[in-house]
Amino acid sequence: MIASSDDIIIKTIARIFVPFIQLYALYVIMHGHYSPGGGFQGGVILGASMALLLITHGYDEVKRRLPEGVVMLLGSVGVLIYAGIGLTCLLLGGNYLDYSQLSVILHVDPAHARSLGILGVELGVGFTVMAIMYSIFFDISTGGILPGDEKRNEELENNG
Amino acid sequence: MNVPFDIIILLFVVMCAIAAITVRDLLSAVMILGAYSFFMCLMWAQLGAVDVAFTEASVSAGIGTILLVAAVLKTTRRTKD
Amino acid sequence: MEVTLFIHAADDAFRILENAKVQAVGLLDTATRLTSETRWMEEKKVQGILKGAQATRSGFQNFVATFVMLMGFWALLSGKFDTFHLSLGVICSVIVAYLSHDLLFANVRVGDGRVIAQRFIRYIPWLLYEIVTANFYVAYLALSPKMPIDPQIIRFKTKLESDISWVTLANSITLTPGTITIDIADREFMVHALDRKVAGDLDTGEMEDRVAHIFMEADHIYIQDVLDVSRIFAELKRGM
Amino acid sequence: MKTLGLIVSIIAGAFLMYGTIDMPDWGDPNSPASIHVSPRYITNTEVETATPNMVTSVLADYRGYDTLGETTVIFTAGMACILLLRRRGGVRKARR
Amino acid sequence: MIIEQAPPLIVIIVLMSAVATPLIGWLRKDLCYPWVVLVLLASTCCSVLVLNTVIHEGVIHYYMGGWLPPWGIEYVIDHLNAMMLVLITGSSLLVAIYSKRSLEAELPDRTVSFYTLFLLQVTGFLGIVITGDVFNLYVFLEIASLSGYALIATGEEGAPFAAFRYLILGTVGACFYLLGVGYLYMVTGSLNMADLAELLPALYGSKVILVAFAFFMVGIALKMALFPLHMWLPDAYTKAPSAASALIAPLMTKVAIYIMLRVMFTVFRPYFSIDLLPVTKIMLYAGIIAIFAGAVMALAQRDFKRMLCYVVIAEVGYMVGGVGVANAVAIKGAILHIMNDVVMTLGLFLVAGILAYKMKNHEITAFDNIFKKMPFTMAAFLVVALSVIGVPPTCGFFSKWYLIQGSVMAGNWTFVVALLFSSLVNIILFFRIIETGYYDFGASGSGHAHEEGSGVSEAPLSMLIPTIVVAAAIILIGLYNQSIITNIINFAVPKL
Amino acid sequence: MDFIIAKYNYLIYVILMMIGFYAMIAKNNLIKKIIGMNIFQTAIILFFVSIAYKKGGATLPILTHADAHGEHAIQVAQYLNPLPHVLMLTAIVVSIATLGVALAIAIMMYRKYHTLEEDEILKAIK
Repeated sequence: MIASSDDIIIKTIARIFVPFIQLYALYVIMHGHYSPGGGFQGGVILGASMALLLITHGYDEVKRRLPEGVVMLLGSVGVLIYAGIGLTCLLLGGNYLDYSQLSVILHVDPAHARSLGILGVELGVGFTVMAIMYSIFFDISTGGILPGDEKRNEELENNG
Repeated sequence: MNVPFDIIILLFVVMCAIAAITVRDLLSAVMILGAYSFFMCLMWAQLGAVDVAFTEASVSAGIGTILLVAAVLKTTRRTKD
Repeated sequence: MEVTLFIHAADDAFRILENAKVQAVGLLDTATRLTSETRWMEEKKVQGILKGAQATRSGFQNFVATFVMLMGFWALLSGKFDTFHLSLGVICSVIVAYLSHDLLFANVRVGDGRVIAQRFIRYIPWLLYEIVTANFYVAYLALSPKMPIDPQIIRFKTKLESDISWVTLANSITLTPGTITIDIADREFMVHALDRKVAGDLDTGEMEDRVAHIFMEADHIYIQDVLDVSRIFAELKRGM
Repeated sequence: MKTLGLIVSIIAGAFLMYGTIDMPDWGDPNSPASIHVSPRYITNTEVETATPNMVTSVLADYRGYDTLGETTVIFTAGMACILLLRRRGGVRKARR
Repeated sequence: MIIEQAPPLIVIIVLMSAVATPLIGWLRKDLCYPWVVLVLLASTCCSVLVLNTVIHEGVIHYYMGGWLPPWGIEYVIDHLNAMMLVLITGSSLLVAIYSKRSLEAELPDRTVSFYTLFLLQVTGFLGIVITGDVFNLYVFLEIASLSGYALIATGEEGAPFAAFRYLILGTVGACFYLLGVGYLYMVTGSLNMADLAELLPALYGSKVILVAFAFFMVGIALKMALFPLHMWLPDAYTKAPSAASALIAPLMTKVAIYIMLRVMFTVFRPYFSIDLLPVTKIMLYAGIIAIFAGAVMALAQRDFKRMLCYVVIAEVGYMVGGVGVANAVAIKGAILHIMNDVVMTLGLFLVAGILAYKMKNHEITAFDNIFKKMPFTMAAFLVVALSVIGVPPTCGFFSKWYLIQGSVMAGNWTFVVALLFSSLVNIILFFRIIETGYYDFGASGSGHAHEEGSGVSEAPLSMLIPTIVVAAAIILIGLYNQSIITNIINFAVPKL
Repeated sequence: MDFIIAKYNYLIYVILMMIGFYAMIAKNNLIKKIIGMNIFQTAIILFFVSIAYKKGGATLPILTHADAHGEHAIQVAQYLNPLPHVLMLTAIVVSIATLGVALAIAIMMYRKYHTLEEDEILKAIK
């Protein structure tokens, strides 16, 4: 599963489509205010694009763009962005997640502060969902054993 | 809303659900589940829940099916029921 | 009398000849000038192609090209052109371009993007025409009472060079009713065809030539021809 | 197990069917669900949050805390997969 | 400001640090443990602060995002919540302190992700308890359940299967709960508990409400392992790693009972749950059956941890039956028993974890001569056992006393018999262990086990201290039970 | 009959729920159980989405004009009820998270026992 695919057609099509899929995912995240979509859907699409790359081009190609550590970092940072925005509101004197308090630092009226707060929150959701979706797919498709650890893999297969 | 179209989708959904749990090959069952999710997502788009339909299309019909396929390929296609 | 008449006639003839010569030389001059311009352009192009054949784009060029393309896609999707959304688009495009700038233009050479795009657009109507005719033929096969189909698998080695042209050819074959590309392995196409005629159409290699033309893989022959013609003209002029 | 499953699911289904008798008609614009809480979301989303898509404004603002929980659910699932399946650290430790 | 903002901080501190734990583990693996302890300490301080505020100033309302209740999500912290918050943060702090050594023995390579899920589990419990919104409760219920499945699946041989079975049944439970929420939303249009309580009385005749209530109850019963639906519990808790079972076993079932109390007495009025439907009758008999079944099955077990699991099932029967008796005294007893049971079960599983850590085995027959080898652990165990049996100075006695008093007042002699029977069985259960542990059977019994256990000495300090703190807490709660009842429990009992 | 026509969505959801529930309890194969779980959760989502529906020309829950007052004031009946949609987004997320954890546990078991059948695993444990 983790070895790159041999099929030249799938490989090339994936190569051409992945950047557009990624941009579309980001578009979905950013335009959740006006059209269907939002952080969650965009994050899933972004994670799916990385999964597509993993299937077609193999682990090394993906690792070059998105090392494991960065995946985990993004996953954590996404939730921290969300909770952190809430905490900022709390520190600015409002209740938790009361984005209208952000108007003090953003210099806009409360309604627009809420809108921007929603955008920030969606970004956080997008990061987390993207990282975690990719990570879950990676774990399930490889059984959690990285390509460098094939020896261990064999041991597991043999010993059960 | 168009009632007959609705009923057709609902029937497809039920058929897919029954097929998904009765087919004796896990890979086919998983694929049928993907089709089920897709019909469900059409149904919701029909009901006006575009956000939910979009999410379902990307999550259950997309990532969910991929995860199930990956798991089936990682384990086995054989099943007794 | 006759002599003077003859001389006059000869004079006239010479003058006409002279005029003709002047005109011919003028014509040749123009032709040469035009050719030399073309030649300059063609030489430029040849140089570009020859250089491009050796050097693919640098990472940064790829990045910029990807960015421009993605930005266009963003504008198409978004439809909002206020500063806020445009800056969001720029940021997103930069991120995506950074992440995958080596994907989109992996094997494309310098300087031929525009030509490829033009030729690709010109290729589409032809492909559509082929699809429609093949459609009718397959419909005839399917509807005729005896069903005279003769399924067969044909293999052929392709002369195409890059993966993108393989994929274009494979997908064009698959799009055309009656034929399906099963596999590409080691430059060998494996195609399933519905009957002998369809397979024969494929064997003429027209589609392959056209695909090769799109991706400028037959261009070296064509350029050679142009260069030859301009050389002949130049020699002609020197001879005058 | 098969008969038990059949019996239990039929009981649950019959009970749910019984519940549908008293439900408001399907798609009634004046059913309680559409007149109690949601009207505020529809009328005030533009004024209060400057976001025309109500689903987004409710998701991320009015009920933003739910969405924080939702993101945490996803995070939990990812960490669970890592805890259960990933084995890299173990290899290093085992070799030492 | 810190007092006003303490309610969300209880949850948010734990949540944010749970998410940050992988980052810290990335920097340095051994920083995780002090980090987790520190975080839970902070959260415990906040929850004690909140409890104090609630006792002195009454119910706290906190509006998430500044939106007023029916539209936004509201935290409502009354006496019951505040008590549960302190119990959850306190016991998870103790388990966190305790977890270091047992984790090193059981899962040496996976501490970072284990601690992340540990904190997420605590987040889930806290979020369930603190919220005043039925759907928000579902979200946090899922956080708690998912992390619970993962923590359980890391255990010994057979743990993944137990976790899978738990996952299937737990998902059924959560889905039933969600269906109940859907039915209530359909006829009222609201998700806020207080608002629902306002709107529902007009609809008490409706079949939709009846179905919703039934699905709530069945879903929650699945989560709390009420007797016929307990199949997942024994395997799951036996096979989980000891730190995980010490966290989940005391809290999961009690949090489910908390949800049941909320649904029965806050979302629905006591009038509906007690007078209109025969729910409490069913609950009373379910509780009695659970007590009998749990006690009998506990007797049949040879494995110490597994026996404790059946004791937990019997204890669930106490509380459900106590609510089922449906008078103020019995419900007071049930709520007090939630508190006592958290502490007692925590103590039992901590001891079980220490024994597993030292003996690598939890068969009862292996515990020969253990009193001599581990005097402090077994002293703590003795206190906990006495409390489970219900001997006066310990806290277990008082809740049982209220339960018996309540059922005598209601004339429910079967429940009294069940309680007494359970106490009797508990005496047999625990004295069997104490007997095995006190005398040296090694010479005549299995010499092999004796050889193995001979190197056993007292548990390490990081495991011993939490256990002794729990034992002390049992006695303290027993001594101060009157002030706890007057200050907290009396306000937590719904007005019937 | 009127009853069925007025509420056929609800009836279909009950049928789907029964199918999923049956698969979760009665099926022997772990992946089949997971599939049943997915169907069950989807059925509940269908139920919630059906609650949100309003007959009589209600459109998507996205504002097309922004006037709060005057003749173009926002009519509540014009837009679908957004709240159940929001809840169901969360429920979908929960379902995918549960799916991931369930698959991870199933793969763990396959690694140990080389089978996905419940009875065979039980035999192997004992």
